[in-house]
Amino acid sequence: MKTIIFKTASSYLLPLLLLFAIFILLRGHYLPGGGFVGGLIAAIAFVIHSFANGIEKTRGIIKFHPGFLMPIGLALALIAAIAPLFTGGALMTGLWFENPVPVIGMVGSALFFDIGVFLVVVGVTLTIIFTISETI
Amino acid sequence: MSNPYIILPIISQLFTAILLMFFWTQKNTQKAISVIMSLVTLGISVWLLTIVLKNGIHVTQAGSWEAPFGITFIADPLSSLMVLLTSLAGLAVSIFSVGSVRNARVRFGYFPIFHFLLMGLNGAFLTGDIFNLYVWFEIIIISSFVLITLGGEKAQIEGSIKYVTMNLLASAIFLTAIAILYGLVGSLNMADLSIKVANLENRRLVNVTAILFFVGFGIKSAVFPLHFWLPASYHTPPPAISAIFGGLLTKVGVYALLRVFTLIFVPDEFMINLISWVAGLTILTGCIGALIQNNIRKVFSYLIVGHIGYMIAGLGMFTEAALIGTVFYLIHDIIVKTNLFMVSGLIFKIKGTFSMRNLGGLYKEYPKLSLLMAIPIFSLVGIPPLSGFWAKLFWVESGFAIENFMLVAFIIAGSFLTLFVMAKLWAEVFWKDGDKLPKKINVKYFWELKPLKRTAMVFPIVFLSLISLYIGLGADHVIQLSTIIGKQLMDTTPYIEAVLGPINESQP
Amino acid sequence: MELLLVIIIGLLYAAGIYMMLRRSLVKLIIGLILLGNGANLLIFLLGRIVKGKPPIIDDASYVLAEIYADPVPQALILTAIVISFGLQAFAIILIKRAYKVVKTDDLDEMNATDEDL
Amino acid sequence: MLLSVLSGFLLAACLPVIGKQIKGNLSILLSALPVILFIYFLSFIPGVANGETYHFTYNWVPQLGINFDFHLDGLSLLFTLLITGIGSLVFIYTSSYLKGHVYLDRFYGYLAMFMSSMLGLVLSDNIITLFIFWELTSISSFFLIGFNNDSEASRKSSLLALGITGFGGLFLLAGMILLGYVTGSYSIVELMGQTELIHNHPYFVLILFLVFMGAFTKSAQFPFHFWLPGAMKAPTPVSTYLHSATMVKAGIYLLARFTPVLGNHEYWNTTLIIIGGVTMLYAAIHAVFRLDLKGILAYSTISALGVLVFLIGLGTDDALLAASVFILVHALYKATLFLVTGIIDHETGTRDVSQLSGLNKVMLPVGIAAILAAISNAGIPPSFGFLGKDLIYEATLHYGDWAIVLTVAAVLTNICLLFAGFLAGIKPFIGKLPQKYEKLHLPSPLMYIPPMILAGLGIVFGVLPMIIDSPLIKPVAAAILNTSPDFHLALWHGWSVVLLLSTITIGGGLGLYFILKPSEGLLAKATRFEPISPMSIILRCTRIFESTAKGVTYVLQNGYLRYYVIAILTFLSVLLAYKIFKGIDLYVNFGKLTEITLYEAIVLAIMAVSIVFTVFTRSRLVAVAAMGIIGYSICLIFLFYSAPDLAMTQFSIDTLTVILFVLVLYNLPKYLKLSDTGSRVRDGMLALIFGGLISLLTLEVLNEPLEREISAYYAENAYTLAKGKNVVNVILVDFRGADTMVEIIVLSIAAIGVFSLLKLRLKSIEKE
Repeated sequence: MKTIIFKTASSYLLPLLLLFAIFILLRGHYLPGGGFVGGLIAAIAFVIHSFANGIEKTRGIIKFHPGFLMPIGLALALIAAIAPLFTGGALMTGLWFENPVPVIGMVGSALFFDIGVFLVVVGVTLTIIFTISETI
Repeated sequence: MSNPYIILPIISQLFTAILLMFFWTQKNTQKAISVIMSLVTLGISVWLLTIVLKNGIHVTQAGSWEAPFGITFIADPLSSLMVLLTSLAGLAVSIFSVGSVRNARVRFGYFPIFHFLLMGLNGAFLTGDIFNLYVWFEIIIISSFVLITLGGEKAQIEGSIKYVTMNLLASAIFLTAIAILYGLVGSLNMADLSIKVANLENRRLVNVTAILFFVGFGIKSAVFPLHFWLPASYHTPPPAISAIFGGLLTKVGVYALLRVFTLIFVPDEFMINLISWVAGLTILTGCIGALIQNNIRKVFSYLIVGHIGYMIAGLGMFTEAALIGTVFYLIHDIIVKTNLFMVSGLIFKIKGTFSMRNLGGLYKEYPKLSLLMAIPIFSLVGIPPLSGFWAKLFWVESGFAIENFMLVAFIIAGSFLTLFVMAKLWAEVFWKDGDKLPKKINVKYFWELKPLKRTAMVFPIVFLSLISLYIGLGADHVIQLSTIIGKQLMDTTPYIEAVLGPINESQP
Repeated sequence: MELLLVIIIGLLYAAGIYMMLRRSLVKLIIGLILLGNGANLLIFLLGRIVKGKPPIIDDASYVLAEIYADPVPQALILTAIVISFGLQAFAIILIKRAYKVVKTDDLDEMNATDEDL
Repeated sequence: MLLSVLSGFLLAACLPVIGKQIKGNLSILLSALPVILFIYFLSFIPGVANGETYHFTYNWVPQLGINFDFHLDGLSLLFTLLITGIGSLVFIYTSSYLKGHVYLDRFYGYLAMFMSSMLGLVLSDNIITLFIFWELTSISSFFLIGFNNDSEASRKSSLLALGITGFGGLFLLAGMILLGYVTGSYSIVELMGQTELIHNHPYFVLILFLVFMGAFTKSAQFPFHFWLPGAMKAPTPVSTYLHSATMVKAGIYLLARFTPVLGNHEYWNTTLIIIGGVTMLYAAIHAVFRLDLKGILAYSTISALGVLVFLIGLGTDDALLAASVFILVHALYKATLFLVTGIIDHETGTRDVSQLSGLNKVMLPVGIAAILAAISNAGIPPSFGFLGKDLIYEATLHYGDWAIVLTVAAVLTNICLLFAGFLAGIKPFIGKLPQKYEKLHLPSPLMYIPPMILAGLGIVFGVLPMIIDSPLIKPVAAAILNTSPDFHLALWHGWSVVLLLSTITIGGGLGLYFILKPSEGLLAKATRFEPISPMSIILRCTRIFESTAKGVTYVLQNGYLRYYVIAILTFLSVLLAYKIFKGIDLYVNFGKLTEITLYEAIVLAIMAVSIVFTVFTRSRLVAVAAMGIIGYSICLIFLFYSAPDLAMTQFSIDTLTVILFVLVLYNLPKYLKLSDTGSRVRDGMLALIFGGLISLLTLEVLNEPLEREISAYYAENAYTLAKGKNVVNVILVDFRGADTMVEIIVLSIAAIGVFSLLKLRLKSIEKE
């Protein structure tokens, strides 16, 4: 499998797929998609890369253990969720910016929450897959 | 009354867990964070129970979507009490873990998962939405899976396979029940369900759904004949983990049963009979199982089953007094069972074994510790006036009042067996001459530990023992609290009104 | 169509249960997965199925058109699927670990915790 | 008052801390507590003699009406005096008896705890509090019997004693609660006013049964008597205090206390007469055959308890008066004999009567005490025992039709008791002193003064009955009878049948004493009946129970996961089937169904085939692949029926699951054909039944109309309020965002779990 073509293709594929994943994440509020599916696609991007180039290379790109994406994502989601508490609102009450942002549409706490989901999903999937591949 | 801060017990545990994940490799920092944050959560829980008792039921609607459209979190006396008990047990076990959990386990996420588990428990108690309850249950399940297998020993794996299978089966049944419930009434909010289910005409379907819920929660709370996973698995993980499992996990099932069968499905005659028989047989299987065990943790595991039977019996009688008894017992049981599993851990540290045959001489070697450990042991038996005693008054009286002699007989038999089992355990473990018993090698014994670790193991036992003494001797306060809760379990109108606003009387 | 789905759901439950009762740990896990799939389909079906009307508000309007698929069961299933993925992933790894420790996937060889008295 | 009752607990609680300091000679200081209490209770005598009663209330659990209500009348007073009086002597005695024992402090702790419990028991007016103290006496007794905890026999006996008394205690609890339920009050004083109501209540028999079970087990009545001889494994002070003078009388106290409430009823009297009668005869005869001093005393104690139950059962004024006197008589002489036995054991190292004789020559004061006690026990004038015996005969003789039978039983019992008393109190001291004991010397006065005091009182009360007549005995009888009786104790009643009976008793007993010599052979003959004794029968039952328990637990907890699953599913299926088929009205509303298109039918067919494949294939990989196809088919169904998000998710999850499976199954061996056809068929049936039930259920739910209030709200507000157009996604991140929050946490935990499951390896020192 580890042909040169596949290797080259995958190194181009990685940024492309990541972009696509982010696109899916951002449009989720309007069309099918969202943080979860987006995260999975991003994870699959890395997985394909690792199949082509070996796990060591892929880990080299990510620089840190993918597991750390989990607490970061969780923290982000948690902050988005409890932000309203500081103003006396209920948990997860939507907080919105006044004006829509191009491409994404309305930006609010729900989006940050979805980004948190995205990060967690990437972290989880990569942790599981990498750990298994390492211990085979 | 609305109060967005009632979810703080969940948030603080979640925050702790996330924080701990950031300190993945620093084991000492993790220990410090865990203990400190457990204290903080305890403070929050005390605050929560106080305001709930003072100002009535507190509610918050997540996302500010009014019920039944969003997810409701509700702190009524029962759920705030459960949160408080979780925090108490959590603090104790957190400290105990500092002393007893091996560094290898700490390095692989013991503390974060532990706090996730506590978060799941708090969530399950505070939620007012049936699907959200399912989700919290899944948190509890997955974190308990991880904890029970953490270390990956043979016994752990074998025990956990049973544990995992049964719990996943329970989840599937629970999910099926939710599917049917949604298919019938199109709602998920428990207060809303309470009204809608009561208005359903097809009672047979309601009954069937109730059975599915009963079995789903029944597996989790380990009632006969759904309990088999518990004795197969609870004695396998490290003692600190058994302690939190033994104290809290099955009680979530009991809590769910109490909640669902008082709020949504008010038991009819068929359900009452079913619950009563299940309760009676649970008491019996648990207690006779405990009678013949040799491993002290297995003894305690079987007693968990037996004593779950008591609590379900209270539900089966379905009178206010019986429910008061159940709530009282729930308080007692969480504290004492957690404590007992920690005691077993301490015994293991001292002697290097859990086997009664190979234990002995503790009373001679550690008289003061033995007296300390006697408190939970005899509290569990319910030697009056220790904490296990009071609930029986309520049940026995209710049993006579509704002429359910069978349950009275089962409760009495269960008490007797428990008494005998614990006395035997005392005689074997504490009294028997320990000089001639085989010594284990390759174990780090209690007296070899650093003083800090030893304190960390003994202090939580003292802490919980004091609480159980208080429950027993200061029974008046606890009974007052249980009475408030028991009344609200029988009359759910305040709960429903707190969530949905005043109910229009003219509606059926 | 509902009728066929009802049968398929029954089949999924039955197959799940049957697999759970086998002696192989792998089959046990597959059984649990099938059971989970059955439960998801059940939620889907009991939320009443509607063809070709996804609950997505089209660009021009502000609310959903009259007949649309119930979004609530879909959200529930989505959550359930993801959660069961977590649990399944863990269970699958458990097979691996169990095989490493016990050297078999025969469940009958894993009774020690009930036997020692 | 509360302090006086609880002081023992306080002392016991302090002892672990200060115990080490007072272990030596200072331990006698602890006796101050019972002495002070004794004096305190003595101060009540004048008042009680005047017919006053004292009431003290301290709130504890007012919610339940359970408080420390202490009620002091004649009966309680007698018992408190016995408890503190004999308690003082036992405390003093112990300081010498167990001198230098490593665990002396613990021993005092238990004793103090016991004393408090016993005081609480006899003073409580509240029946639940009474029960609480009742159980505490059982527990302290457990610790005291097991005091020599290195010995297995001692541990077994304490378990047995706790088992029997604890068993009875729970019955008592039920009885007390039932009484409270029937009358609405937990106060004994109030219960006395409701005798009528209780007697006529349908639960009356049940109440009687429950209360009797409590009393009989505690007071060692036939057939529950056998724990008491075993309890003699305890150090002698314990036997003296608990198992002759006070605790075993708790049952008697209970019966006496409840006589005005439950008594005076045919069932009450008959049961008590029969049980008491059987016990007194049975145990008296047993006592004759014992060799061990403590064994003799244990059986004679059981017999004496039988006498008391018997007297309470007779229930006449005479009988109750006799009971009141006999409680005191028995406590005095039996405690003496036990203390003496302790001394003998302590000095000679044996308790075998056949080995002992002539000890008078080396320990005269002890001998005097013993002989006086034996005289009192025998009822030889002018001892207090004579008075007691007279009253007993008086009572039986005046009991209507059955007088003769009852009197004969009483005489026979007394003959045996007399014999036993002589054996224990006189035999060791007279005759020839064996050579090996010549070097013995008198123990510390702390040990021989207490029995001398008790024995002396036994004579003093006999000669001068007026000392205790109206101050003590009369109020007791008044309390039991609930009226004020009119009588006077006197040593000499003139020539009468009673006197004749006394003479016969004494003569018979002496005759027996001279004919029957205790020996191993005799004991052996008696033990031949052991297998049919209640003890063996009950113990055999418990063994059978235990092996059944073992069997049942083995069968239930058999270690085979699939049987557990089968149990659960069978349970569920039976319940579901019962409910579904009860009044079945299955129908399908075809009008509401959506139509089937070809491609859907194909998808479903593929799915069905894959299911079958997954189940029956012999290769793991095929099974996993087929499972994957099932997942993709579901994905298509979601797509057809307007759930694109679901389809996407299902697709990616399914792929990931399959990948995981393949990675894991990589190096696993092939499936084995592990189960036989029979179990396959059984499992298949169960699975199909369960699946079928779910299908039926689904069909029926589909017929119900569905309310869509909630989805309608979402449809309306998803964009206007939550600013999103994909309603499912809006639900996920906003309406029901909390679910999603939890969901990602589940994933994270699972990932951590996978990580640690695969990476964590414990070193051997870390395995626990």
